[in-house]
Amino acid sequence: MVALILVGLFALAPPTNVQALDTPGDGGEAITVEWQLSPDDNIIDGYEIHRSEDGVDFAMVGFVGRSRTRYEDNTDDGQEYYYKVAALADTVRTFSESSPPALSSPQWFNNSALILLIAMLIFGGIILYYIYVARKGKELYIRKIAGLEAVDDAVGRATEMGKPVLYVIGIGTMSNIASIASINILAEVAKKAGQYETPLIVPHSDPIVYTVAREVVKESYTSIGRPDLFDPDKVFFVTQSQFAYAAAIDGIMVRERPAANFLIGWFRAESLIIAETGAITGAIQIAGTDSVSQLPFFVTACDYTIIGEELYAASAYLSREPMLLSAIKGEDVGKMVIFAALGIASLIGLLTRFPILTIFQ
Amino acid sequence: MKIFDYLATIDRRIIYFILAIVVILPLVFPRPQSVRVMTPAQKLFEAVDSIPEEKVLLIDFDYDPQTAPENEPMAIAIIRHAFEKRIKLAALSLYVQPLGLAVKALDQVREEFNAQATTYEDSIIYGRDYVLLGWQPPPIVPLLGLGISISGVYPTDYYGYRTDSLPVMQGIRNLNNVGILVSVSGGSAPLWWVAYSQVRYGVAVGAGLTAVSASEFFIYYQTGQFTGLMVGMKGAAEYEEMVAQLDVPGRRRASEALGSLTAAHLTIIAFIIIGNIGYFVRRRRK
Amino acid sequence: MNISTAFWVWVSALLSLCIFSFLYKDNPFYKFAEHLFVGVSNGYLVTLTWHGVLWPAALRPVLFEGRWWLIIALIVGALYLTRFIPRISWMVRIPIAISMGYSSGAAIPAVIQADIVRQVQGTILTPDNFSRWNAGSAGVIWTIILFIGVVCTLSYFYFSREHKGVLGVTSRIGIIFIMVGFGAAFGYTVMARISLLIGRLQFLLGDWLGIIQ
Amino acid sequence: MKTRIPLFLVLVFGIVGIIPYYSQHPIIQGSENFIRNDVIRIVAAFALILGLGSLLRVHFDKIRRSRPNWQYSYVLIIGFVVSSIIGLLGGRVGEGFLPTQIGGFEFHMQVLFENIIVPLGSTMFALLAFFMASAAYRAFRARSLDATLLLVTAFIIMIGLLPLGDRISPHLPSFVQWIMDIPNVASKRGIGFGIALGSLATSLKIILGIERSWLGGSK
Repeated sequence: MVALILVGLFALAPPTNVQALDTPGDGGEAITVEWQLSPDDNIIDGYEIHRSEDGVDFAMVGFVGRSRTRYEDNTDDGQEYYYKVAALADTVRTFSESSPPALSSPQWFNNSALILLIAMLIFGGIILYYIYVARKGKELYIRKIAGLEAVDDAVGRATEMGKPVLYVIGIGTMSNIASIASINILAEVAKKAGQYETPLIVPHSDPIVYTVAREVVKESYTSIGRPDLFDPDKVFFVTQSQFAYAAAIDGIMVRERPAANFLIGWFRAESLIIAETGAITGAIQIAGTDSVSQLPFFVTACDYTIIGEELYAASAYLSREPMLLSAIKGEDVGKMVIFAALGIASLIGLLTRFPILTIFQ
Repeated sequence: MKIFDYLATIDRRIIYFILAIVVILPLVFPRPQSVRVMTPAQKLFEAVDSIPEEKVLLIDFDYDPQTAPENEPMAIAIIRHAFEKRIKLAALSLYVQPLGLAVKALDQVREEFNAQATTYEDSIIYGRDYVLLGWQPPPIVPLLGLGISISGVYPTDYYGYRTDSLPVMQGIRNLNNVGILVSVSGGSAPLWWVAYSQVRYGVAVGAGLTAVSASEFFIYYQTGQFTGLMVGMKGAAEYEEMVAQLDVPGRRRASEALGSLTAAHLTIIAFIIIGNIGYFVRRRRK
Repeated sequence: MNISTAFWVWVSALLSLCIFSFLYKDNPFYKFAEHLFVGVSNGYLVTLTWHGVLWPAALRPVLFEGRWWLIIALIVGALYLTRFIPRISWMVRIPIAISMGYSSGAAIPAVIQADIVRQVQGTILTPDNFSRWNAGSAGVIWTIILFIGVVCTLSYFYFSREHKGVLGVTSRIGIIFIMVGFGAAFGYTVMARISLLIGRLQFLLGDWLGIIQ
Repeated sequence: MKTRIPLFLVLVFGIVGIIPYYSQHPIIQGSENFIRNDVIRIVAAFALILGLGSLLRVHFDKIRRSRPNWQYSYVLIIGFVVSSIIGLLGGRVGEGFLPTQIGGFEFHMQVLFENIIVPLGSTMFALLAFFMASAAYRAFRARSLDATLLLVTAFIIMIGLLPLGDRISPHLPSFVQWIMDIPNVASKRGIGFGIALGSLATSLKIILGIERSWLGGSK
């Protein structure tokens, strides 16, 4: 009520400097109306936006609340519009001057996507640079993953106990990065097992992964001069059914009593059955996967777990393959960029009044 | 300590039997369980509740039979909420098996309301109150197509009607006319709605998640990319609680399960503790 | 206890028991149920693909709605079938290239914006993020802990330097955050698995045997 | 020719996928929309049937060579053929011309879905609760500091999620929410950055023709 009495005595001051311009960087059909707050902003209800096609008769097209200075109006391209903004208090309104005519049109670049473009160029550039560098054969350093020491110890222990080693690649196909990484680690384990003449059992659930793994194991044995060690019955295809595969591996664990189990690759819920039986038979278990939902169970059921990206790093470390090395290095530098962005943006966000978050909108 | 040697070699099937009993008893002898509504589910409820008259609620059914026990109570709770408040509802799915479950859930709730309805106005009519748009693979087609034109992606709905001809779709052109898009999912579809549809068209996204992948989704809730979340059967029970306050009929399956959930959780914790005691006793003896 | 008399309820219940029999051991009932599941699921896929996609969105527009240019897309799609013809099986790469190229392209800006830019935005130390928790001054501490957790977890997955010195300390802190995160996932997964069992028993005890109302 | 055309196509359609994020111009949005709705959709529809072809071939092969469990392949094939006929000719909800109802007894596709696919699928995952319980008892050990920290957090969450947790102390559910909102988000976001950079690298390499494994065996 108080506002009304005040308003009754003096006329409301209208908003000033009303501007209308084509909304930048959009697909057209939109005009942004901007104005300066009316001096009576704190006692009014809000602002009404009125539009006219000939500058004479206006009709209301929108309303915004108090202390707002912007409104986006849907328009037809190719039609000129005039705008007036009225300060509104209950039923009393005072109009501003009319804005100059404005015309909406589409633009080719959406400038609110500028940050996205810069980020794409930075990260894309880093990844491509390291592919180029790796292809030229430049030496790229990667630290040794702690998990790989655990692999050597496990094979050593199985040899002492004269028991076989079991290597489970999981239920992934060749399109799972984890399966491909696991095959590189299998090659290393096969070499180690060959040196100690310890039997290596490798059951499979994907026919294509099976054919690739067979060649890899055979090639590992030949590379240490022991092609005779390759036993086709030890590297075999079991079944494509998720739970039947897990049940079959349990059977092998109970019968053959391997002293070291490697569960490395792509797993889903069947990982529980395999890891459990392995724990009961008392074998050393090394797990490794990038399926985040299975990692908690491997951590509690196995002796050592290679977590997510460590699996890719281990595979790159062992195979020294340029594409894998370039991926790890490129992603490492990408992480440096993220560290830097977090640090700099936080400094700006803390020390200055600049609304840093709008940059990342 | 022979007791721990015996305990260590218990046959696996005994453990299965114990778990079955522990879960069945609270179902046969239910005790009412109250559930406290947490903020993620509260925000989702408020977002759906405040959908304006001219906008539509879009539900993406992305759960298959494997996670139906967790996700279906969520979907049913939201559908009841929408029908009770007369919010216009459009449903779709990115995969084929969830579509069958969409038909099942929508039919069930429609029958629940029509059983109580007396006049044409307060009953639920397909085409007037809701539409099942159906399934158009591959997922990238609806994920990026709905922002431009819904009928472009779904020229006809699941039952073969012309989408644009349905009363519920009048004035609904694309995602700008969608109040909120809720993805009830057993997988990663909610992430795609955020990464594809929200990044390009800015639609508000909520999710009903299986508890397995829930921990990875909270990063999108903290930034506000997800407006609200229902997580696992407990999240469903929370939403059922809020919908019940609108005195909507129908069984609350998630809330009925809370007794068994409590018993099972305590049993699993007991199993882990006993197992570990045995483990440490045997390790010290070695 | 009024046992259901509906034929289909009995079919559902018996098929559920076939799967549960795997708990005793792998047996013919489980194998039968598993193979039936794969068979009927693919029958459902064929049905939905024809009624939902091939007819309304591909064949009918060309044959009856005169949108003849869709024939080009139909021909390109048909190239998938050349996989079974050895001499021209390389042509299957054309439809694969189109689908894979488009989905890879559409993924790049989506992943950058949703999984990198917005995640950085949610972690920055700034008053707007402090107030996001609407926990008053405690919000400052939560945001700092979050910031430290993200940086330390990220440092654990840094492979270009040994985990020694500062990097050794940050990765130690990182693994603590990772383990708490796994604990949270573990707890929620237990709830998920149990819920799935409860859901099945609600059907068997309720709809089938009528023990629970 | 066999590789240059596919690599050219993967680059062109990759760019078609990227551009609409950076320009809202109606010409760009409209043409990309046409390519997605009319080209990508129809091309991909054929891929759905492809997987089926290899599945049936595996099981016909199993029967012909009478490999172990070949009898069950008959169950699979018969189940597939019968359900396809009912579905294709009988319609999705029985609207087709093949009658899918005898008296009160209905057997159209939606009925088969709700009474064969749903029970089998959901029971398959209900088994996991039993495997979880057994593994909890026999395998989940606090064998290291990391595993101990994991199990303690899991216990807090498991109790805090229950109505029981709320009765123990009203702060417990909010503490669970705190764990999910702060430490969990911190670790999953840290892990997420690595995964995001990895998938970005993979998509980029596919479009630029550096990653070629999808070209398949035959060069």
